[in-house]
Amino acid sequence: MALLTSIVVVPAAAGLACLLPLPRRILAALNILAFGVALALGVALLRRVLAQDVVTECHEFLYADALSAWMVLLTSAVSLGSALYAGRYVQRDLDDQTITPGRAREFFVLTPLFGAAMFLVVLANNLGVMWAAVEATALSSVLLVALYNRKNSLEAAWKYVMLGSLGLALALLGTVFVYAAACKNTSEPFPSFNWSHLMPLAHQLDPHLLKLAFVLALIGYGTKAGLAPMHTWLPDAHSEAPSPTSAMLSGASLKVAIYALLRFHILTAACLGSGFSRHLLLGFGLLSMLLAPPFILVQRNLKRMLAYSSLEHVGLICTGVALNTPLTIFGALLHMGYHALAKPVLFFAAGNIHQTFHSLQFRAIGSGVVKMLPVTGLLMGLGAVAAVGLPPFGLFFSELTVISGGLAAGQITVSVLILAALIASFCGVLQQLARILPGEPKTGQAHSGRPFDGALAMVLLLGGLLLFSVWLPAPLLRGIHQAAGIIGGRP
Amino acid sequence: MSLDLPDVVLQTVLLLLLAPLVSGCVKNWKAKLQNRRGPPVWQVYADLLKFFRKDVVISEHASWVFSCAPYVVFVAALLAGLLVPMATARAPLSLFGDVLALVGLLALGRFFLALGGLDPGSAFGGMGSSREMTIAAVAEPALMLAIFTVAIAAGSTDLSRIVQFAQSPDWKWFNPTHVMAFAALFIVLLAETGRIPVDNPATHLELTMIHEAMLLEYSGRYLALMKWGASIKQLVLMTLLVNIFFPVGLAAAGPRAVALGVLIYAAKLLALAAAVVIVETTNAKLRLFRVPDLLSAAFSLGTLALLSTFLFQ
Amino acid sequence: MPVDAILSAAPLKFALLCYVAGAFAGLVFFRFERAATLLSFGCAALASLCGLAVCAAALAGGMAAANPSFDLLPSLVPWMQFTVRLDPLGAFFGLVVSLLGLAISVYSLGYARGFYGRKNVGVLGAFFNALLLATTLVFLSGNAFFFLIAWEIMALTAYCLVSFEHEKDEARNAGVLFFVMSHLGTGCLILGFLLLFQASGGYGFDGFHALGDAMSPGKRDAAFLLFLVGFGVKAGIVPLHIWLPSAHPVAPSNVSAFMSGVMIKAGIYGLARAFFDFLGPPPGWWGVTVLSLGVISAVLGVLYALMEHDLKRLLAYHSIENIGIILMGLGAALMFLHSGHPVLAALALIAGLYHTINHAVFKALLFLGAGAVLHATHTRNMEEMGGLAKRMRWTALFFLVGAVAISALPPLNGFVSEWLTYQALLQGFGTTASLVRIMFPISGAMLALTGALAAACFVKAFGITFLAQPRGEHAAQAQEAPFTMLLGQGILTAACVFLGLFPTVFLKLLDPLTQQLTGEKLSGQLTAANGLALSNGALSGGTVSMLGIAFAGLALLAAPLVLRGLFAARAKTRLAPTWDCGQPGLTPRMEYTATGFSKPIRMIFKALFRPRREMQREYDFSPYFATTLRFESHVEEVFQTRIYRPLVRQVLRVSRRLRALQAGSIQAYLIYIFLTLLALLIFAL
Amino acid sequence: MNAPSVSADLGSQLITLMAALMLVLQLLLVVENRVLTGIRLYAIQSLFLAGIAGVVAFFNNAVDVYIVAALTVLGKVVFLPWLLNRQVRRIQIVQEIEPLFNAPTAMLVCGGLTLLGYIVARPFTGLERLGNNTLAIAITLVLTGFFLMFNRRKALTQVLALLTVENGVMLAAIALTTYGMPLVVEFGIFFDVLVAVMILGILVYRIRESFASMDTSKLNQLKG
Repeated sequence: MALLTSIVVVPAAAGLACLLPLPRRILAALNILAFGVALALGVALLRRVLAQDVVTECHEFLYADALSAWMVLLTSAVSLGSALYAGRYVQRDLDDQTITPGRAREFFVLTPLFGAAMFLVVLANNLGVMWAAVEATALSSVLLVALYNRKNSLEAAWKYVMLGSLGLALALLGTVFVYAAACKNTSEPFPSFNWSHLMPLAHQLDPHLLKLAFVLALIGYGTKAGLAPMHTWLPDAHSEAPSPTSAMLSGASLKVAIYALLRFHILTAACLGSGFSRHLLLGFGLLSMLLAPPFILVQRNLKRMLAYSSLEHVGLICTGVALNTPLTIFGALLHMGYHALAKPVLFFAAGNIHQTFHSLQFRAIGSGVVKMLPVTGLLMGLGAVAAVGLPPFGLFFSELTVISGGLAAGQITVSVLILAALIASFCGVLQQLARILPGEPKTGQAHSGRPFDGALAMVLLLGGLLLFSVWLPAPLLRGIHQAAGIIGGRP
Repeated sequence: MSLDLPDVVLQTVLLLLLAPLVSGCVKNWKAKLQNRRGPPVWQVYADLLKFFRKDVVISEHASWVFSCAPYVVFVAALLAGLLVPMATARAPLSLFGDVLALVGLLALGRFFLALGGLDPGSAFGGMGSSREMTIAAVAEPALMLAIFTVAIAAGSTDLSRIVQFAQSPDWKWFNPTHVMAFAALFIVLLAETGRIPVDNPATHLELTMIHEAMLLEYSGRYLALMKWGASIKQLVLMTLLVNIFFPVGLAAAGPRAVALGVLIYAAKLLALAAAVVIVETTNAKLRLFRVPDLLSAAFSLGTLALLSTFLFQ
Repeated sequence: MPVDAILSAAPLKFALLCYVAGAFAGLVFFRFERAATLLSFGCAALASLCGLAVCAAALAGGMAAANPSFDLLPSLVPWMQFTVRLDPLGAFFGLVVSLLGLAISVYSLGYARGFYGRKNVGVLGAFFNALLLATTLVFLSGNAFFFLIAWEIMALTAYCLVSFEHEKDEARNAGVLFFVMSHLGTGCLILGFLLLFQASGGYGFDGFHALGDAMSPGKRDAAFLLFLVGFGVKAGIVPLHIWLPSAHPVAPSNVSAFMSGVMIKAGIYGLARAFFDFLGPPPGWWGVTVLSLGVISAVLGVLYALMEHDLKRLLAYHSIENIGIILMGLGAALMFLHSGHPVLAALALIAGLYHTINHAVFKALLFLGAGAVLHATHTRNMEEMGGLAKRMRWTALFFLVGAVAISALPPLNGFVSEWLTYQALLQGFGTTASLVRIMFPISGAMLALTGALAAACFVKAFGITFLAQPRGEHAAQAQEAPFTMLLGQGILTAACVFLGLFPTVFLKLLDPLTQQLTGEKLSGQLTAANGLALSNGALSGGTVSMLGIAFAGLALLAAPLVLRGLFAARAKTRLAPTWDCGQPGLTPRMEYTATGFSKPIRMIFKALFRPRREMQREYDFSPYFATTLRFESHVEEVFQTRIYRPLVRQVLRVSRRLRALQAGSIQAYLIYIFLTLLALLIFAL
Repeated sequence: MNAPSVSADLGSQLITLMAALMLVLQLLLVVENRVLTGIRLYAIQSLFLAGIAGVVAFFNNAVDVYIVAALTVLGKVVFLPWLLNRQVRRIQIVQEIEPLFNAPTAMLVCGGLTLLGYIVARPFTGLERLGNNTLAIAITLVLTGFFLMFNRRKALTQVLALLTVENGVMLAAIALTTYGMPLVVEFGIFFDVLVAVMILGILVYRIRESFASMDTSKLNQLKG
């Protein structure tokens, strides 16, 4: 069975099927179905990868190792959550006449395509194809960001696509450099540009070219991953996109870009030793972590705050990888997963709040969200508890793993900085959410009357997070360890 | 160590009887020094008896605390008295408490005295309680420091042991440590017993009284207990002072020795009372907010005393 | 006696399960208020009872007893284990938690009724159980990871409970402040534990024992400071205390009682655990630091308490004071360990820990009393209270017992532990020849100051609240609290009396603890006169017997009674108005106020308080005949106004400056990337 | 090496010439204020790129590269300029407004960037493969394209700048490797660029509708 192919094809097909004149419920169901299948296939892929180490398909066009499998799993989980949430969300926007039916269809078409592009990124064997797929994720999501067609969303989309495309142009240059390095070692006219062929040759590649390639890829994919200072599009796009899209952007797309970056990191490390790329990653990761808290602290917009929190987490993941000990890489990968489950919940809750209060400004929302929207408020509270890294949720654990790994590696300063940044962003998020969640609602605001909108998706994600926080199934744990081994260069 | 019941009874009686006498003497001598005739020395006994016989008028706003307070004040003072060696070198209840317990018991009495002052809801009572507690608070560290100085020298907080140590040849009379500690304790004594320059026991002027303000609503036997308790407390503190710093003539055992001891003790006590009288007549009452200055001087003396144990050992 | 049965893991697991069950019961039955109250607090009471038995048995069994140790959950990854372990130190604090848990749960059965129809009682019960569970696990966890998890959950649930009445801004802000401070502390703890982890290679507490020897001095000192700050925040050491007086009062009173009684003790637990168990023989300055901090906390805590007229805030500040007193014990113990006097160290440690349980008991008692008052008068402002002694007799009595105990007056428990502290300090003078020894008596004098100020404060607290005429309408119509609330207070009152009168019995339980931490067993030396009296452990030291004093006091009561019988047999008692200076109509407005009561102290310490007063007078023809008079008086909280507020302002200012980076211009964003690109290209050359 | 060395030399010269012309066009673009002229300049630049690809294909007999050249002509010389032209007519913009840096400064900056391009490319130039010496120009194109992007404020000019960056990357691909990228990658890139420009066009249109302006400096509502 063509496992990898179906992971990419199923959502793509679902997206194209949504172009057909079907009722909206069917469209939503198709979305859910597509990502549900993808998730199931992801689980199957994990098993396969654990058994065979590497799975390839279509003449090695598609390639999956443990790292890819892990990415597939979390991308599909986030997407499934988004799809579950999206049905009611879009319906309500239609009821409020915030969007037109045509735009609703656009949403249901583009979302699975966006997902398919992400799957292609993590499954592509050819680095050039991977680049093209990353570009495809940007292009498929930009119209989603602009879905509301308001001034702000257009502005956000414009910045997203301009900065993203520019970044990706640089990443392409980086990709070209890698290819050039590959060409240098052989006299074949078209040497293979496949990951599976490049890796064994890595140590023979021209270090100078790879250095340049990594720098360019770092800026390029780093822009897409939202590393500071290339992150500037991130709060705009995350805050203006429809909430399901925000969730996918933050929960999956950022990590997919990191994945692309990681592939370059692995290659560079295999060629040059880990020092060069590691230090760069460390610098950018720390900068992202340290830059986020001040913005959270004085933020005025709920979803922008969540976006900055994502910046913080992306920084942590990069730092974890950059610390380059098995423990920190494991922690970083785990953190990717936990964050992928936690952040969408917050975006979904923010979506409900947006639809009820018609604003995301803290001041406009006012206090007392828990009283007006008890379910949403409660779940948001729990999600926030998870996202700021408090137990019993796993982010506490993964953050601690990264920090302790850093300390064990003798990087005391780095560990202290990570901790300081995390605490600062905790303070920010707490202070901001304490302004809106508890308290007495402003008078004159109508009750939504739809307390359970989107609750299923949120409960599923949070439940999953809680479950995996206290219990990691052995295969999953092994998968993550294997993936960490791939990144750390110890197969 | 064991309890000696006769000792306990003896000292209780001594405390009960001697306390009004000391108060009476102070009053009488003070009047004499001011060229007045003054009440007779026995007047205090007569007052107490009279109060006991009188009917009690209780404020209608007061609660049970008001009626309990006099008993607590009285018993606490009496109990504190039993922890101090008076005529003999051994306090009858020294097993039950050391000097810290003594301070604690006095504080307990003060606590209830202040509550009793607050209970009727009169502004005077509140004012008195407030000032009493304030002054006690600033007096307390000086008191403790002075006590620590002697306790450290004796290696114990047990009063009997402290006194016995003072009788031993190791004791140096004019050791600067002791002089300064004595001075500190003397100031504290003035504050704690409501003497000029801290409080004027003779006044009933609203704005200056402290101790009397708290007793304003008390009458009859309650007033008697309060006053008696106050004079016992005064006696206890004076005893503490004379026996720690002038441990001469403390009896060892035997009725004759005890009788002699009582006499010497009374003489020392009266000497100290005379000193108090002299201070009272030669000084004016301080403004309330100048009192802390006086007490901080006592605290400094206590600190110096401690430092000098360090310097002159 | 099946001590072994109690000491097996089963009862402990049962207790923990009960908490979980209580939490779930509260959530499941949240629509049925009575059922939720009964089930959740009932479960909590049962669990606490069970925990009490287990911890007491473990302490009585001593070091030798096979204390239970088990993994609560299977571990996620090898280095994180959920080890529950009942060692003497943990058991002692477990005892505190369980004792208070029992009393407070019983109390809550009645107290929760005040929320019916207004707030969700089920949620309150659930969080309460969760808090109890987390706190218990903090004391019983045997692994740093697990400890931190329990620690954070404790903070989280406490935050939810502080913000329970989140309709009030005050509660929300206090909650945030609490959580932020707590989290800062946790950050320090994480680093501290990681330093230990680095040295030992594992996270188990067993591996941390006396680890200090294996660490470099720099790291050891760093760990000391990190733990001091981390645990100090939770304990409320000045100047890390600012969250405490705002968080404790706004929580429901049963929660305040628990927070003040137990939760801040988690900080003490941590300090004791870190300093005596983990970090090994201390350098001299550790003890000096801790002792000084203790003195500062004690004095400043009580001074600020005196300025309060919010009953619960007043109590909260007293918690800071008492934490200071406990720290004096711990600090002295550290100094003794440094100078090589383990026996004295044990004495000082006992003093600190005894004060820990004492403070837990009487502070919880006072908070419960305050809760009952709040329940009856719907205000925390003492200026609107008064006259409650007549209307709430039992509550008044219990509160009075608590007040006497906290003021360290004989014959109750507060005096006993302060006596032990004094003794430790006094004996410390001889342990060293350096000038450092002057610290001991000075600390003692400061302790005396603290005690006297505390007494003043509680004269005010009790006097203004319970005595004289009611100052407000609610106070005039106050009713006695329901039975369960009284029972809860009664349990703690009994504990106060027991701990006061029978310290020698209780001290035996501390033996395994001092043996664990200092290697000395002391209770034998601390008893004299067949266990009737408490001795300071030295051959010639002083003794004190609360039992003796109590009995002697009762016996001496005969004297006034006899006198009364002799002379006053025929005297009558009659009621009359209070003396009103001949101007009829004494009203409550003429009574002394709480603010007035503490004014002399405000003036004496005005350098600290910086009091401000504003008076506005409106008059028609002469200023001496004012028609209205407005008077305001403020006291400055130095730490808040001088340290924390400027700090926060600075942080926010910097953050706002940074916002300019994200100014919305795509050109600027492109330039950021461009410059980064140039920099990296040059870097990669 | 399939081709004889004399013709290879010729090819190399041709490629260098065309690359240099691309750079000249780029510099013209930097100082050009009229959008329509800009589009034309881009078309010519792309034509040179296609020419370079054609030369490489010719001298190496590589069919794949011919396809790349053809695609470039179709897409970048014909289709994209047409698309952009249509956009310009639809939203009626003629002139770019004042750039961030004025022309002399811009030229100075571009000179600096060219220098940087040469420095970065130096370790890789002078290799035996055809067109390798154009790498410096490719990098310069990328950098100046980038500079152009933030120097201008009209959305369409920014798109144009992005496209020149893209040209630079493609030139680098040819410069660094014998035959450019594998065909599948080329296709991927080609279609991505096409779709990107179309989407950008949609956005530009919508922005024009909402903001009544194409000035991106007015897109600054999202702050902080």
